[in-house]
Amino acid sequence: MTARGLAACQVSASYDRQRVLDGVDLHIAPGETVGLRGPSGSGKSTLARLLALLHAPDAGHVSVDGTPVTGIRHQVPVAVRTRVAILFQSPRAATDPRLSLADVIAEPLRAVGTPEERVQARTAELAAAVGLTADLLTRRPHAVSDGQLQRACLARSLVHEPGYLLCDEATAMLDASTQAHVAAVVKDYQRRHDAGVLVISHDAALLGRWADRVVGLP
Amino acid sequence: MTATVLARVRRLPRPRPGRVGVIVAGTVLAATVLACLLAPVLWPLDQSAVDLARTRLAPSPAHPAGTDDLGRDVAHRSLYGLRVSLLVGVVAALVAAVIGGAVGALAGTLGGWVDRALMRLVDTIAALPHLLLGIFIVAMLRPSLGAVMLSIGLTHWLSTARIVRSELLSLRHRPFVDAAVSGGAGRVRVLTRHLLPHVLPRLALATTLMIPHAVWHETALSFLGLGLPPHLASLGNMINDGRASLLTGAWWASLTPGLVLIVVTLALATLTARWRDRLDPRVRAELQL
Amino acid sequence: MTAPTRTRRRLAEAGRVARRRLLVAVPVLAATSAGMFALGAASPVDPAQQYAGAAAFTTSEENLAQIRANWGVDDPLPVQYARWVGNLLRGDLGWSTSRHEPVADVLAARAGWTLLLVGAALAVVLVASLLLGTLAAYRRGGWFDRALRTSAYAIQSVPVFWLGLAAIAVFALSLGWLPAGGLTDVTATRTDPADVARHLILPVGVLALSQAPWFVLFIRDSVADSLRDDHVLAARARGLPGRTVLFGHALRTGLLPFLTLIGTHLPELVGGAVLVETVFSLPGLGAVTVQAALGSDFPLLAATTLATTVVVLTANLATDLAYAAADPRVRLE
Amino acid sequence: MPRPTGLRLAASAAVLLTLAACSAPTATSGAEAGGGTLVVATAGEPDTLNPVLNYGVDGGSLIFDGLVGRDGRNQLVPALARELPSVSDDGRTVTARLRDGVVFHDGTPLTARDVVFTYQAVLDEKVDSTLRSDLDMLASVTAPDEATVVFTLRYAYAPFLQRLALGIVPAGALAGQDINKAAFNRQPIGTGPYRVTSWTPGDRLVLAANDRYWGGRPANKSVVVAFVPDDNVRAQRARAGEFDAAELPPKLATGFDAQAGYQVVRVPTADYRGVMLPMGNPVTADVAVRRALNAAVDRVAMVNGVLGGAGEPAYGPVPPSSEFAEPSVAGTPTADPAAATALLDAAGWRPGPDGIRVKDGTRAELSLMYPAADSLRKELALAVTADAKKIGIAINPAGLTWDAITPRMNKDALIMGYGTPYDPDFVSYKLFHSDFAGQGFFNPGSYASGVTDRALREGRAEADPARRKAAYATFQRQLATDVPWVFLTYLEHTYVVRDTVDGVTARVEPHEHDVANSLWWNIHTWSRRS
Repeated sequence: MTARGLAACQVSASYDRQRVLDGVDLHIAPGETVGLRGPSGSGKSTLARLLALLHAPDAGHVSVDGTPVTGIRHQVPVAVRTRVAILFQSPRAATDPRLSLADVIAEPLRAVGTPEERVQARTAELAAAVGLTADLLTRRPHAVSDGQLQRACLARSLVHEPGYLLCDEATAMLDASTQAHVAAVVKDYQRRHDAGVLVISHDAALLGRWADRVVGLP
Repeated sequence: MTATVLARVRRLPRPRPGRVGVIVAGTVLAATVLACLLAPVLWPLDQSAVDLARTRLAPSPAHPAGTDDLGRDVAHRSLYGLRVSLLVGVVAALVAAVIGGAVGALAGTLGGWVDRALMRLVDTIAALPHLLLGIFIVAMLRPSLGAVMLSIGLTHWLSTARIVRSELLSLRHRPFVDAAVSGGAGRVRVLTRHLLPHVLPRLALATTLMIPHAVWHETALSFLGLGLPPHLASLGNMINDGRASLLTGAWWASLTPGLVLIVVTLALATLTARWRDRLDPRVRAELQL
Repeated sequence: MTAPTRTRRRLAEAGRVARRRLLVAVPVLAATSAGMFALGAASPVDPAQQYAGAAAFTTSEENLAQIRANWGVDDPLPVQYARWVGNLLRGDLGWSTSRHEPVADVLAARAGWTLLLVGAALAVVLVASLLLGTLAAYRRGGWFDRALRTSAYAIQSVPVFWLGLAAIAVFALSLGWLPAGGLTDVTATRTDPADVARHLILPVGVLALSQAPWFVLFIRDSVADSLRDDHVLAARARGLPGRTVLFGHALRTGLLPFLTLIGTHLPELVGGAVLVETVFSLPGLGAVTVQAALGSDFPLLAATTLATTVVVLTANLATDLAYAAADPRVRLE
Repeated sequence: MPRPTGLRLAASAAVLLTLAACSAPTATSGAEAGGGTLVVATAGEPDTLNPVLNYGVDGGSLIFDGLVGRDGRNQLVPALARELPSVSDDGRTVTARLRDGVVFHDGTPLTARDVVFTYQAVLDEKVDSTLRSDLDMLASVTAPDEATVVFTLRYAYAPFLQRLALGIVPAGALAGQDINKAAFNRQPIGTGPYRVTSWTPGDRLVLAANDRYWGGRPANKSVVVAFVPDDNVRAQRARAGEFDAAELPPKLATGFDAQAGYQVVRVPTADYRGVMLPMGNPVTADVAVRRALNAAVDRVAMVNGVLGGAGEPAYGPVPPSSEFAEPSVAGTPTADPAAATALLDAAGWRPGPDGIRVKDGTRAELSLMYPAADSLRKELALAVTADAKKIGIAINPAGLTWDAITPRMNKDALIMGYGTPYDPDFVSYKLFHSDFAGQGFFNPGSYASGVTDRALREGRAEADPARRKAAYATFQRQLATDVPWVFLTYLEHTYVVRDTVDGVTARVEPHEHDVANSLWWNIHTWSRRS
C-alpha cells in the first residue's frame, strides 16, 4: 500500500443489518480517477460513504494518505474529514431547503470559522467556476433546477480544496450538457490540485469516458 | 413494549373535523383569545373584590351567568379564569417543550447508550400516572402558580422528547447533514444550524397540542385544592367553589366555568387535529396522548 | 417444530423478557425514589409542624424541636435517604404524618377500593367499547357511527371531575336515584356487596365514561379496518352470516392491539380515579393521596406514588406478555 | 365554603371529645334498653384516639373520661374524681380522689397509677405530645395510694382544674411501649360510655355502648361517626338521609330549614376569626392603621354574606357568653368608613394618586395571608380586602399552606381563628403576652403591652373570681385600644339534626369541634322517637 492516496482496506459493512460489503479493497491515488461500477444494491454508495468517513465499517478500515482513520463523522479531526468530499446523487436531498445557494456553498467555510470577507470571495470564485450567476446564488433550492443545484453542491464540495472527491452517481439526474459541464469542472479541479476522484455510476459509457480505471463490485 | 406493538396502537386514527367544525373552532378560539387579550382593558377585574350584598344571584341581564357565593360575576370571572388557565397552559407547555426538546435533542444527536438510557427514562415516566406525579411535585413545592406550571412541565414533556428524538434520528443521516459533517461542521453547529431548524415546526405543533392537556392538568390540580391560590379566578378554582353552590341550587356557579373549559379545549383540539393530519404518521403517533 | 416445543420456547422467551424488565425496573425505581426523596428534602415543609397540626398553635418551639429530634429529621440527607430506603426494603413504608398511622396500614386499608374502582371501570369500558365500537364499525358511516364518534370526541374534552359533579347533580340530587358518595350506607355494620355496588354505580360510570372515547374509537377503527381485510372479505364472499364474520373474524383481529391500549391507558385511568374518589368521597388511595398532598405528608405520598408505579409497570408487562401470548407474530424483545 | 372547623392544618389533631358522662347520668333511665344506632357526620377525623397524643384534651371523650368533666353549661363536674379535686391555699398542690369501682373497657379497674401514668406520659420528652406546653406548670404527679392523685405545681395556676379534663389511659395497656406508635392509638381502651368497635380511616368510627359505664348504661347501643371531610359531599349525603346529625357549613345547612324531617341547630361558640396585624410591618405597626381597619370592616355583612347569618360580630377574644366578657368593649357592627378615614387623615396617611394612602413615602399596602384550604378564611380575607380598599388601604390576599405562612407571620397579616369557652387564660395568655412574642403561633405579631402582660399574669395567678374578672376586663380594654388583632366574627357552629332525635343539648363550643365537643357531646343520652 502506498503512502499517499485514499484507501479502503478489507472493509466489510452492513446497511440496515444487511451485509453489503465483504472484505473490499479500493485505492485511489492522487490525480487518479477511479470508476466504480456495480448493480443496484451492490454497496457502491455504502463504499462511498465509508470512504467519506460517514459510515462505520464492520471490519477493515479506511486510510487517508497512509494514516488509518479510526471513528467516523465528528470523531474524525476536521482536517482529515475535509480531505475527502462527497457529491451525492440527489442535490435536493443534499441541500438544506432553508439556505440560499450562496449559503449552501459558504456553509462549510463558515463552519470552520473562516472570516466573512474570505467566505464571500471564495464563494464568488467557486460559483463562477461551476457556472452559477449572482442571481441564482440568492435563490433557495426550491427555486432552481436540479442541475443548478448540483452545481452548487459541487462548488460546496470543493470549498476546502479536498484531496479526494467522491461522486456518487452525481450526474445521473442531470441533462447531458450539465453532466458534461460538471465532469469538466471536476476534471479541471483534479488537474490543478492533483486530486483523486472516485466516480460511481452504472453507466459504463460514462465511466469509460471519464475514469482512468474501472473497478466492479459484485 | 415492542416497537411493533406500539406502532399498531398509535396508528389509531381520530375523527377528522370537517370544514364547518374547523371554521366554528377557529372562530371560537379567535374570539376567546381576543376576549382574553382585551379583557383587562375593557372589563378589568379586581381579583379580590367581593360584594356581599349581591351573593348567589341567578343569571339575569345584569349578570348573564349569575353571581357566586361572594357576589362576584360568574361570567366575568370565567373570562379571567380562562385567561389564567390558558396562561398556565401556555407557559407549562413551553416548559414541557424546553425540557422535552432538550432531552429529545440529547438522545437524538448523541445516540448510543445516552439515547437508550434517556428513552428508557421516558418510557418509565410515561408509565407513571402523571396526575399523581404532578400532585407529588406540587405538594412538595407548596401549591402556587410556579409550582403548578413546573408540575405540568415536568410531567408533560415526554411526547415532545419522543418527537424531537425521532425527528433528529431520521434527519441525522440525511445527505444534507452528511454534507455538513463532511464539510467540517462540528456537532453543535450541525445540531443548531442543520437539525433543530427542521425540528422546530414539529416542536411547535407538539407544544400547541400540549396546551389543552396542560389546561386540564391545571384545572384538576386547582379542583383538588392543590393548584392556584383559591381567591384567584381560575377555571379549576371556580368549578371547585361552585360545588357548594350546586347543592344549594346555584348551579350556575360551576356550570359556566365548566362549559368554557370544555368549549375552548374542544376548539383547540379541533384546530390542531387538522394540523396534525398533515404530519407524517410517526409524529402523529407520538401525539396521541 | 411441535406445538409443545413452541410453547416452551415462548414461555422461556417470556421469562427472559420479564427478567430483563425487572433488571431495568430496579434502577428506574431507585432513581424515581431518589428523585422523590430529593424533592421531599428540598421541600420547605416542616414535618414536626405537620405532625402537631392545629396544636402547633399552642406548642412551644422546644416541644416541636423535640418532636423533630425524635424523628431524626435533622440528620444529613443521605443518612435520611439510606434509612428510608432501608426501611422500604424491609417492608416498613414509614409513618404517615397526616394520618398518624403506618403508611403500610393506609395502603392496606385503601388500595383494595381503588383497585375495585379502577377494575370495575376498566371492565365496563371494555365491554361497552367492544359492543358500541363493533356496532359502529359494522354500520360504518351510519347515523350511529357518526353520533358515537362525535360524542366520543366531545367527551374527550370534558374533565372527569366536572362529569362527576354533573352526575351527582342529576342522578343523586335531582332524581335521587343513587347515593351521591361514600362506599356504603353509613348505618351498615359490614360491607354488603349489593350496597357497595349501588354506591359504586356513579363513580364507576363516570370514570368509565371519561376513559371510553379512546377505547370505543380504537375498537371501531380496528374492526372497521379488519372488515376490509382479505380474509374477512373472503369469509363474507363465502356467504358466512354477518354476525359470524363480525365476531369470528373481524373482532378477533382487532382485539389484540387493544390489550396494549389498556396498558398505555392505565396511568390515565389511575389519574381519573384520584379525581373520582375525591368527588365521590370514596375511601381509596387517590383520595388519601390528595389529603396527604394537602398535608405535605411525604412518607405517604412517596409510598402511594411508588406503589402505583409498581402496579402500572407490572400491568404493562402483563399486557405485553398477554399480547405476545395471543399473537405469535409479535417478537418479544 | 365556610368551614367552621377553622384550622385545616390537621384540624383533627385537636379533636376534643366532651365528657358526656358527667352531665346527667340519670337520663339513661327513660330510654329503652339497648336503644339503636345513631349516625353522626363530621368533617374532621382524629389522627389518633390516644388522649396523651392530643385526643379529647379538653374533656374526656365518648371513649375516655378525665378526672373532671363539663356539664351542659360548661361547668366543671367530677368525673373519674369522686368530687372536684381540692386545691391547697397556696394554689400549688392539687389532690384528687378517684371514684370507686370504675373499670376500663377491658375490665381492669382504674387506679391512681393510671392517672399518674397518663400525665407522666404527656410530660415524657420521648412522647410526641403537643400537650406538654399546656401542662408547663405541672412539676410532678404522684399517687400516695391506689385512689389518690397529687399534682404539684411550679406556680399557682388558677384554671388548673380545667386542665384535668384530659382522658385517662390504662397504664397496663401502654407501659413500656413506644406511645407514639402504639396500636392503642387506633384501638384505645378507656372508661367512657362507648368503646371502639372499629375505625375505618377515611370512612367511619364505630362505637359500641359500654354496658358497665360508671355513669349508667348509654341509651344507644351504638354510635357511628362518619368522616366526610368534604363539606359538599357531607351535605349531599345528609340530604340523602344518611345521618341523624351532621355538622354542616351554615350556607349548606340553610337548605335543610325547608326540608321535612330535619331541624337546623345553631350553636353559639367561643370560636372567633380575626386579622392578626403584626407589629413588624411598617404599615400595621401604626396603631392608627390598625384602629382604622377595625372601624372599616363590615362585620354584619360578613356574618350575613360569608357565614350565612350563623355568627355574630366579634370585638375581642372573650366570647359574649363568657362570665369574663367585658361589655364596654364593643365597636360598630357595620362599617364606619368615616371614622376610619378620619383616623387615617389625623395620623398623616394621605390618599395617593391611585387612591391608596401614603405616609412619609410608605404606601398603605399589606399582604393578608390565609390558609389556602380554608374557604371560610379565604372569604373573610376577601371581605376585609374589599372593606380596606374603601378607606384607601391596599390589601393583597395570599392563600398559602401553613408552613408557608409561618415564616411570614412577623411581617404579614394573617386571618387567624381560635377561642375556647373554658377559661380566658387558655388561649389568650400565649396569644397576647409579650413573653411569647414571635414564638411560632404564639403572639406571632410580637404584640407587647405592659398593661396586657400584667393583667394576663394576674388573671392566671389570682384565685379570687372577682379579681380575675377585673384583670380580664383590663386585658380586654387594653386589647381594644391597641388593636393587635381586628376581631371579625364569632361563628355559630351549625348542625342538621333529624326531628325524631330527642335529648340534643347545645352548649357553647370551642374552636375545635370534630368527633365530639360537637352537638353530640352527650349522645349517650339521646333517644329516638319512633
